[in-house]
Amino acid sequence: MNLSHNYLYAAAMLLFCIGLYNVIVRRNIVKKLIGLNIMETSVFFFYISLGYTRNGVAPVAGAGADPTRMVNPVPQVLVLTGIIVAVGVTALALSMVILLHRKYGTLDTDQIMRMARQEETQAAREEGN
Amino acid sequence: MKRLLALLFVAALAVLLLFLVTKMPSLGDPDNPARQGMATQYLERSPEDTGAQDAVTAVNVNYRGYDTMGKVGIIYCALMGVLAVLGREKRGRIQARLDGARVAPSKIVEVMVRFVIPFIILFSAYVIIHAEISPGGGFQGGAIIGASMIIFTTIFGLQEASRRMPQGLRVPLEGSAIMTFFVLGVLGIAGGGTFLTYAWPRVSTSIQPALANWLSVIVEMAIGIGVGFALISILFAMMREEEDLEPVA
Amino acid sequence: MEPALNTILIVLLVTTAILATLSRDLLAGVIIFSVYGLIMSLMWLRLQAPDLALAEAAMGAGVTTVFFLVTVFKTRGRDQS
Amino acid sequence: MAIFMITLPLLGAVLVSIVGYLKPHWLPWGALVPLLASGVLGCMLIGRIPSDGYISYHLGNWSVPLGIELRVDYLALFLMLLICALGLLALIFSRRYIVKEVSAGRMTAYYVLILLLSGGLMGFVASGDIFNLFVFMEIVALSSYGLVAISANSRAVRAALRYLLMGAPASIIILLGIALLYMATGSLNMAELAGRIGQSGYREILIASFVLFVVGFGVKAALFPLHLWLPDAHSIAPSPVSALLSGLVVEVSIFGILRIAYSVFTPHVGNLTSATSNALAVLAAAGVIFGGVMALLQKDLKLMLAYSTISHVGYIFLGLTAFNAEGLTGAMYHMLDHGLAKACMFLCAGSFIYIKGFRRIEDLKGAWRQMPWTCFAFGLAAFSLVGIPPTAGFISKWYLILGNVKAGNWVYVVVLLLGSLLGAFYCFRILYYMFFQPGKEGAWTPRPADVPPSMLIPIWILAVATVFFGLFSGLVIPSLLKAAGLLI
Repeated sequence: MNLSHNYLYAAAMLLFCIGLYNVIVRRNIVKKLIGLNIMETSVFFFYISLGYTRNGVAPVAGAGADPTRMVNPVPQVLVLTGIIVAVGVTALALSMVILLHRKYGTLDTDQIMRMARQEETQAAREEGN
Repeated sequence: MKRLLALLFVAALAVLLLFLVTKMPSLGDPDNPARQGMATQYLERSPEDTGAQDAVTAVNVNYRGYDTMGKVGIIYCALMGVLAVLGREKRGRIQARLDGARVAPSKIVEVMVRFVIPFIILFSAYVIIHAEISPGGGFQGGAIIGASMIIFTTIFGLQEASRRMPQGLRVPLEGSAIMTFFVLGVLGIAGGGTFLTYAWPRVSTSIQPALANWLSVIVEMAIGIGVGFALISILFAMMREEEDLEPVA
Repeated sequence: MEPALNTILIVLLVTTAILATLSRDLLAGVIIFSVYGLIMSLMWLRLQAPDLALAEAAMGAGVTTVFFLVTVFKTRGRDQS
Repeated sequence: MAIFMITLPLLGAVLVSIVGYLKPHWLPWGALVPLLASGVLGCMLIGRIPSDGYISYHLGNWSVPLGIELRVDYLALFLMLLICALGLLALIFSRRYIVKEVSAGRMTAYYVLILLLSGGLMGFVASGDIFNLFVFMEIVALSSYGLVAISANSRAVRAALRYLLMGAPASIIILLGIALLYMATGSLNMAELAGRIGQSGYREILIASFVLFVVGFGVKAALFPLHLWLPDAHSIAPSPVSALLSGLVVEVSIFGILRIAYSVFTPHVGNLTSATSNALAVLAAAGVIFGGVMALLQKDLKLMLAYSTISHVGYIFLGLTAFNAEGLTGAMYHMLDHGLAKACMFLCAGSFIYIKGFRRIEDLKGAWRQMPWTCFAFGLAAFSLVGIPPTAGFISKWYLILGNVKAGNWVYVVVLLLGSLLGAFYCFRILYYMFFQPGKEGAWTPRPADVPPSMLIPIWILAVATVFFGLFSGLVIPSLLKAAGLLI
């Protein structure tokens, strides 16, 4: 069957779903971000397995490697971009996490929302006076 | 409840995606549409066109160099975003320590780190410059440069590290990659091509390919420096203790 | 390419991906995540993508983990005090 | 030349960061230069594009499947000029305003991010390569996350984190869509893709990829059920940033869908896209009504404007899903109109914050006594947003309705009219408060004491532009119609 033959694709999709579940469900922001990174790497994994050719060799010429046997270099280039994006987004998000923790002293999204709501009602009351 | 809903949603998505997998072209087949077309052209032409043995580097720096400029822009954007959130430090040394993670470095560790760091930097230089022939490239090398400085910072502290790499040094180097790309792009136009053609104006066509090769090595080095220093600056901003940078209103 | 080894790697990947967010301790989660990144880079090496294996080992598993660790340490110190 | 329009702001961003280190008080002026330069270049490009086609620019002199192609047609150039103009006006407005919301240590980052945002937007619009589209989309996304968080108070960072936690998965979804597209066709260039999609045998994969694109860009463009991040992010960001986010980023994300739907998955491919486009139209209509109702319920001025953006995103989508030249023209013209009007209104909201420091709608009662110029500009922009005849909003809504009538979608015509009615309610409520209600005792000085000219001028340029493009729509509409006709 095709599914067992395309098992690398299937694995990538499975990891994608695990990552997405973590992003949706986890309340801790750092865990959400770990889930986000898992999602990202799973898509990269998908790209790379899509570039693979059976009995392929790395796309490095020299030493008489045969171009027809090399794996596809294009997905690899695209994934490099993806890795950069992943690092950038993670760094930005973590800096926000650090700042939020300074203000609220917690990493839990529910708690942060609760404290934020309290803050807002208080502000509204002050404005009303 | 929310968990259950999410689980159901994700499970449904997984079933859909797995169904999609059964419809995909089979894994590793050389006749896949993705393997045809530009991929084969890249593999066959890249050594003559660009002089780079590594097709990934060739595509990355040469054929799709504009994308790479975008990538450098992304890292720069991330750096600026971090600085927008946490604020750039005041000039001079940064006072900071890692909360709760203070390890008193022993003499052995210090000596070892001093000993190892030059080799790490040497390795990153190898990864960058040798990218044409072997796996590697500016981004990987830049990350390794960043990693060496991260080791230095964790052992000797942020104050010492920021003395070695003051802000005045980091600010221009973070953007060096974009500037190099721009300069080379203009050079390409002057040399008779379009933006990001690796060419030099008014040289004979016989040495143009070798020149292109050298220019792409320069690009890789600029990427390495730019990415490395951007990562270091991000790390400094994240490790730094808070300053009162509250806005006025 | 022997599918057996790949299968083992995939099982490891899925396990680490699930474990990374299960543990209460964030530090453990981050370390498991970095192990996940390293296994991923091994997998890519087996799929003949050495450039990316290097990039993932340096960027994904290295630099990202350091950022995570800095965050975890910075936020942990405050919780206790 | 188009390439310099894109790269000059990127280079400028780097140079401005150095300027910010050496001479911080030159920042507001230095940041203007790159955008001004690319605006001039854009104006020079106007005559050079053949009226029935596009300029194609091959980067690095590589022919199409190998290298990246820039593809600037009239639709793209139109948006690029809008980006330059709005970016410039927001920067001019920022010079006095931004010290209120951003601390000195973040000033460099602010200007650099605005430049990166404009450069990224222009690169996004001009790109003819689907992966290049993704790269520039990420530049836009990262800089907008940073800009939302720039005031660094807890509300702003919360909004930005929420934006990021929805935007980043959306980017990943788009990346997956690109992977599927590449898997099925083996190409990344848009023109080549359009040819290959028709021949590809992997139908399911293509459909899945189109759905992924729509979901991903739908999050970025705040399509109705995916809009959750927008109200917070757009209302809490500093006002010039809100103007750019609402007036440009959302529009350009819709342009992304337009590119994918029309240039890659051309309508000729048959019913590949018709099912998804029907679903899209339903969501868009829901968004029009939902955004309008929510805007009516808000007490906070900027929050109301943000919800109104959701409603207008729905309008633009309804133009796209009509699948004819009129609808597409209406959508593009509505991008212009909404960009100008919404930017103007956000800048006006910024002026109120600058003078009084509040943002509640009720407090605006009797505001025109003290701030007549701001209030009149706000009124003009509100007219355009509602679609009162001499303004650009009327023209764009006219074409939107025309397109939907031609397509026979009478339900959506009703929705469009209903949305305008809601728009009239929430806009005129504010105007009524401003002009006809007495203010609280001592809330406003009896004599005009408006914001400084460096803030008034951008506001008025935008307000006059909405009227100008309403009166002289003949300048733009024919070339838009032609370009749209080529895509259909």
